[in-house]
Amino acid sequence: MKYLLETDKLSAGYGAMEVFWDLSLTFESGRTTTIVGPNGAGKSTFLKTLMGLIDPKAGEIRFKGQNYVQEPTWNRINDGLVMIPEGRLLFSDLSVEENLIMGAYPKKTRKSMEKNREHVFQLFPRLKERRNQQAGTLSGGEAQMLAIGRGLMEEPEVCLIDEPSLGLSPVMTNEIFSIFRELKEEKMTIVLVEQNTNQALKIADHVYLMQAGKITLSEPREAVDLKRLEDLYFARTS
Amino acid sequence: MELTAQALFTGLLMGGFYGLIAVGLALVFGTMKVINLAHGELVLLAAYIAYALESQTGLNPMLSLPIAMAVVIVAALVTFYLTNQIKKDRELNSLILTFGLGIVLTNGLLMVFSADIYSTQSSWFMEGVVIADSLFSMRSEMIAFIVGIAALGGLYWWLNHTWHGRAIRSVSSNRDAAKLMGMNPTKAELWSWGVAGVLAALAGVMLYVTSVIHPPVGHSLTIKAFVITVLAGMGSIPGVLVGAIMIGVIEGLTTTYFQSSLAELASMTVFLLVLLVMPSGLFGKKGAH
Amino acid sequence: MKVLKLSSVLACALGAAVSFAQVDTAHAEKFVIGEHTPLTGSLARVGTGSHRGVVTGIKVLNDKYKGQHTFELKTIDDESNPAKAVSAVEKLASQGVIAFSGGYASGVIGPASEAANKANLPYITFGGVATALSQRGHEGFFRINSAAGYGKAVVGLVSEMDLKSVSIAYSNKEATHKMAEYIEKKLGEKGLKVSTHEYDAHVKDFKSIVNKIKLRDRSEAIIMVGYESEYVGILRAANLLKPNVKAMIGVWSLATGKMAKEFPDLMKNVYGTAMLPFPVSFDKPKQQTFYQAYKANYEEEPSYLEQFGYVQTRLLGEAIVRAFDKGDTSLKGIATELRKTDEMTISGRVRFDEKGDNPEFVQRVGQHQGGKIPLVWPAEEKTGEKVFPGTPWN
Amino acid sequence: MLKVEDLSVSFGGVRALQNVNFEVHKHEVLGLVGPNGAGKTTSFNVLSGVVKPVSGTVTYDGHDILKSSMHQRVTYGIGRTFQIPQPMHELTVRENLIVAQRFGRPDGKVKQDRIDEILESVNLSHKSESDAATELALTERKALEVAKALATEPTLLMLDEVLAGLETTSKKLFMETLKKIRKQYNLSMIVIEHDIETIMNMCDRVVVFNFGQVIAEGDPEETFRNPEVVRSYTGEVLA
Amino acid sequence: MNIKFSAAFAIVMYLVIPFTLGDNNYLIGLVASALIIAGIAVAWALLGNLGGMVSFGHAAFFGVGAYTSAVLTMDHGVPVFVALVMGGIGASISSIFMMPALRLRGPYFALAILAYAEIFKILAVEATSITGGAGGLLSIPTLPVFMGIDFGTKLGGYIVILNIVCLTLITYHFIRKSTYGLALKAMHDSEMATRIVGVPATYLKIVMLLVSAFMTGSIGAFNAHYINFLEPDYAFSGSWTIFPIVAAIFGGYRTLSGPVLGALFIYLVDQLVFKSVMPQGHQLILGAMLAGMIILSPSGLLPILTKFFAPKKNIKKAEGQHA
Repeated sequence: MKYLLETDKLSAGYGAMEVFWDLSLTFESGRTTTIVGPNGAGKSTFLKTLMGLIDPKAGEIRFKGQNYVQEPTWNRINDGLVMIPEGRLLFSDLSVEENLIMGAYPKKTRKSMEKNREHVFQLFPRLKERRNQQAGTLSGGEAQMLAIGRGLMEEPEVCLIDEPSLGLSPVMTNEIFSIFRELKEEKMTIVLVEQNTNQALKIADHVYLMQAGKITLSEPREAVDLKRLEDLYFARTS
Repeated sequence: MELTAQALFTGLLMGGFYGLIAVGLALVFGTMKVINLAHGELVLLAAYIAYALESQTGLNPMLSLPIAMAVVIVAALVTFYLTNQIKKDRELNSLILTFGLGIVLTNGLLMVFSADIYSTQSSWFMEGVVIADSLFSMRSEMIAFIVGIAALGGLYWWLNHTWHGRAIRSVSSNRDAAKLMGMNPTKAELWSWGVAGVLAALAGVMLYVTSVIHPPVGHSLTIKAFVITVLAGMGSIPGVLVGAIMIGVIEGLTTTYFQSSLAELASMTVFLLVLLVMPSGLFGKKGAH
Repeated sequence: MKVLKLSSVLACALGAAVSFAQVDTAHAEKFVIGEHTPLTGSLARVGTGSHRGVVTGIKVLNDKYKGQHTFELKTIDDESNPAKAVSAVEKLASQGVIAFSGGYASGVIGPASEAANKANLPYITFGGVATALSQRGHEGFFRINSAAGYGKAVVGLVSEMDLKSVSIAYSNKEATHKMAEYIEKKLGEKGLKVSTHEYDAHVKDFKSIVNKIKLRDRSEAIIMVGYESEYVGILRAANLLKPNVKAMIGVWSLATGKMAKEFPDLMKNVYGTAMLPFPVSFDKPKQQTFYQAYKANYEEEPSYLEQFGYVQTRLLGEAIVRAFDKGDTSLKGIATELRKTDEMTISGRVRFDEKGDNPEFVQRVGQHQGGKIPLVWPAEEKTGEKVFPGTPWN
Repeated sequence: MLKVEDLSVSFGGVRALQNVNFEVHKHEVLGLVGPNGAGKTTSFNVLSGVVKPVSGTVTYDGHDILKSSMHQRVTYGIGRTFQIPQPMHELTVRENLIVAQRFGRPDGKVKQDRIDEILESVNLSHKSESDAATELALTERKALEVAKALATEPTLLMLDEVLAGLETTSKKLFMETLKKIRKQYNLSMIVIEHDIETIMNMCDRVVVFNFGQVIAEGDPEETFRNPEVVRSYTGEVLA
Repeated sequence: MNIKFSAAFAIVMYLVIPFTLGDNNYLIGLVASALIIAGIAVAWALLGNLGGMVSFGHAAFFGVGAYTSAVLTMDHGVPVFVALVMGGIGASISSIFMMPALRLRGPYFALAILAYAEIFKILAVEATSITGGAGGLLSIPTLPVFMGIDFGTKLGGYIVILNIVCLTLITYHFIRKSTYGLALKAMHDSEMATRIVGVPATYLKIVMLLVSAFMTGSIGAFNAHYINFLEPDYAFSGSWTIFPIVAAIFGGYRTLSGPVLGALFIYLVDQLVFKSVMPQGHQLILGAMLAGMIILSPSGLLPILTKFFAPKKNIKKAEGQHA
């Protein structure tokens, strides 16, 4: 078992609409892999398919060597595969604190709930200030923090992170990425989907570029030629 | 003055009881967006179980609760199972499905218990409780009110402080997000139906000790419960209490100042006004769309 | 092709319908009596009671004419729905019934007896009190009771009590509404102050109504015009609020053995119309016949519903036999014989005028007294003295 | 011919658009670009009447369209497509266009030859009797989406990611179709597209959105070299 | 519903039934009652299918139509056949009060209409001077003799209601075939898609509500003159809503013929078979059938029948024809 998580010719989409085709990606244990690319490329859909929120049309998902295609989402969570969705997937009519508590729903994490919650409040003092506020009333940045905090409450083994910088100011983006860096140092396996190529590359071990449902570049961070990546990204032929 | 005071008091007591009747419907409505049109019949089923046990064994109706609960939970879970079988257009089709199940239950009760009217034999429940020399109620009405408030409070606590309860709220708030927290939404829905069964059983036994039962009662209970649920707004438990008391008080005041036969008109009009002007109800967050 | 198949399915369904409805029409010395009555729906309770009386009537007829004639009853549930009652009458007519006994609520009886008239079959009932019913000139329409009979009893009782004011609480149904109007008018004419309170069948709480009577009307008696579940509600509320009244009076469905048994404490001193005291001292042979036959089938004590159902059926049956002996069992033949009826039944004297109404009908009033219901009005029928003033709470 | 001035939109206190200004000239193809949630689709929704703005004005051909209902705007000549194709369920492809003609044109007349012509130009002639909701492949659904809008005989066509989700070959073909249509019917267009290659290929001019505001405007080639634009896409400047 | 089917249906209803059952008042009366249900079911399905609005309160239109017609004939001497139309118009007018409910969707709309029906019923009880209150109206004029035919007989009534149902069906058919019908059909599952090509969705819904109310109202009016009796509990009875819904769901409310066949089937089977098997509580079977139908075949009986009768490879096509 070389890779903790891998996909084999995975395809998925919504209804008749195909979003990505034949994706075979691999994610190594303890490493941070980032998937960059313009929006609409299918990155988020790919993560949702990994979590079982979207049924794949074809292909396989293997986690710890087992085929996961049939596994319901909640089992994946209990096995340590966790996704931090972008801020819109909060429990909007629950309070901030309740959202965090719900992160500790998986049985094995319930014992350490208090500790984890304090940890999250330490990371994001803003959330502590707003602990009794309804999640639906948070600003974009705060919602993003809450989503991350809630994900951390789940004590992930593998953490899929979807567009964490979306709607965040540069300062806030920096803050959040410094948290990811800490997680990376703790040897968490991270799959990061980002439009913010620059930040993403800074913490990546491996980089995929995804465009229009296809992987157009797959290289270790050290090998990535930024100029070429940018050209590919902006479709500059020269 | 005395009339008004009594009308308000009666309305308040009725409200607590109505809340108990409505809250099961509201819970399921909140979790699954399914309006269980057989809810009133489930309540009535519990009432008939209390009657059957009392008339056969002389059991105090209060003690028949465990059996009533067991039966009603099973009935509620069967309804849930059937509702879950609907693949297309569940919001509307479940309405028709549960409506059909309501007809089955009403007629089943009619066949088993005939059209006769029943109420508890124990006069203990009927004895008067007088507050401040001027506010009158039957002991059973007090009990029903207290049980109603306690059940609503208990449910509120349960939804906020237990994992199962929180799971129900999470699933109703955002199904996908709930899955991402490791919840099985179907299981949460199962719990909400089960708890709705418990609440219906409580309401049914209270119905039996406070009032008179016969088969057509179920349908009117459902309508009342639905009216209150809409007034409350999508599955809000405090809203159910406020809405229920509002309906109770409106009925009491209409009866006192106009006549009883207009009480239904008043509560229906208020219901429509709320539905049209504030579609998300008094305590709702999302629109009715 | 499919279309033709579909229509053939439809045709088959209709064919089945036809064959279903065709039943033998032979009735040499076997008389088939038809009955439509509400066995389901909101009037199921009264419908069932009436039905049991009719069944008992058939049983007694069969015993009486053993070896000569047999009577058979065909019953259809009309679900308190006029259209279904009409269907029922028509179906029974096509099955060869010779006459109809039954029905409940004027709105159902109206169209149903109309259908019977069209089918040239006589129709006898006690279930509808609307005066319009007997104004239609149907030769075969008979009614053994009348609203006036009940009204007279209540008015008579109240007059005897020498009260200044009464309050009427009534259900907003057809029969109750009409009855309340009648009583209000008659008592008003006698100079009493009458207040009325209309309520809806869905009402769960009667405290507000009773409280109005207690605090605002300050009436000396409460007259209730409704059905059993509502009486229970009003009496419970009154028991609680203890208005300062001298009597609680109900119209029908109240002075019954069933109520005495189910709600003993609640019924204390409450008045209600009743043909017979309870427990019935069925001392006269006529009464014994009914009581024995009834008890053979049903375990509980019969109420006025069962009595009326029985009486109308027995009178009808006897008229049929007389008509048969004269060789004319047509509508005319049976109607002629029914018009000759004049006898003292267990529900009082029955005699029909040209419209088919029973002018002799007067109800009596009973009062719940310690699990028993002696008759307390009119004076000549009394089996006990009334407790007055008297209410469940004092 | 379309002028958007000072347009602001908010959803439950969150500003989705803030003082947005832009114009579309006759026969021009304008590209709306920017990262997710920048406000592009919201702009479409305001223009077509799906969303009510908090403030601002939009004029089209002299009509103050914010005052008009959704269906009135269609008769003024504004047609649009949705990102996720919204065929009319239970109707065939042809019936979809019939409804669009009947209700989308001011005189309400249905011209069958015009419908045939549109079907032809979006390559749907062979599918005209197919059920629109269930019997079309994605490319065909996208084509129908455009055809429906065309059948209302618009002067301004707003395309919301009509090329998204298509494979490279079909994407190229479809782009050509769009160009052809534009000439054939003499249309102005507003195009939302994420694929920058497509934008460069199709648009005369682009408007770049970020955080609900317009941050740049101009020639596509130049605009995508604008550092601020690049930053909005990729975070800080690369390298 | 294609030509052959319509023709077969018309022949059965206009010729076969009157000539075989004509002198059996019971059966012809049953079929007439079934047709009353069928007519409401068609009106209900029109609103549900074309308007995309499932109503739980058609009894309101039925009752208003019945009272309008009864009062006009009894108190103002309006001829009965004219009053049938007026009944429809009365119901349409009453539906104007319901227009605010058009903003609601799905179950909210369904139950708001139910509330309206309750309110109308209470008003009918309270407006004693017009409606006779809870006591109701007896001796409502019967259907008259017209062109030498006595419509007051069972068979006459049958012919009248049959014509009303046929008119209803034809109206439905033409609305459905028109471009309005196309737009309405599409609005059901894709309202945004239709609005964006210029369909004035709200206006169309209003029109459908008015038409459906008119149909139901005139059927209510017919029933008043057919039964010659009205009281609020009866005229606004929930069963005027329940039976048509059951019938329409059973037959398949998205089709033209479904509600009619469903009503004939349900009503006749209920009255002829279930009732004889289970004299008390036979509605239990109806309830169970309704529940079963929603789970097993939400689009109605017709798909099941066609699947059963049609050769297997034609299933899809056959469904298409009736869809």
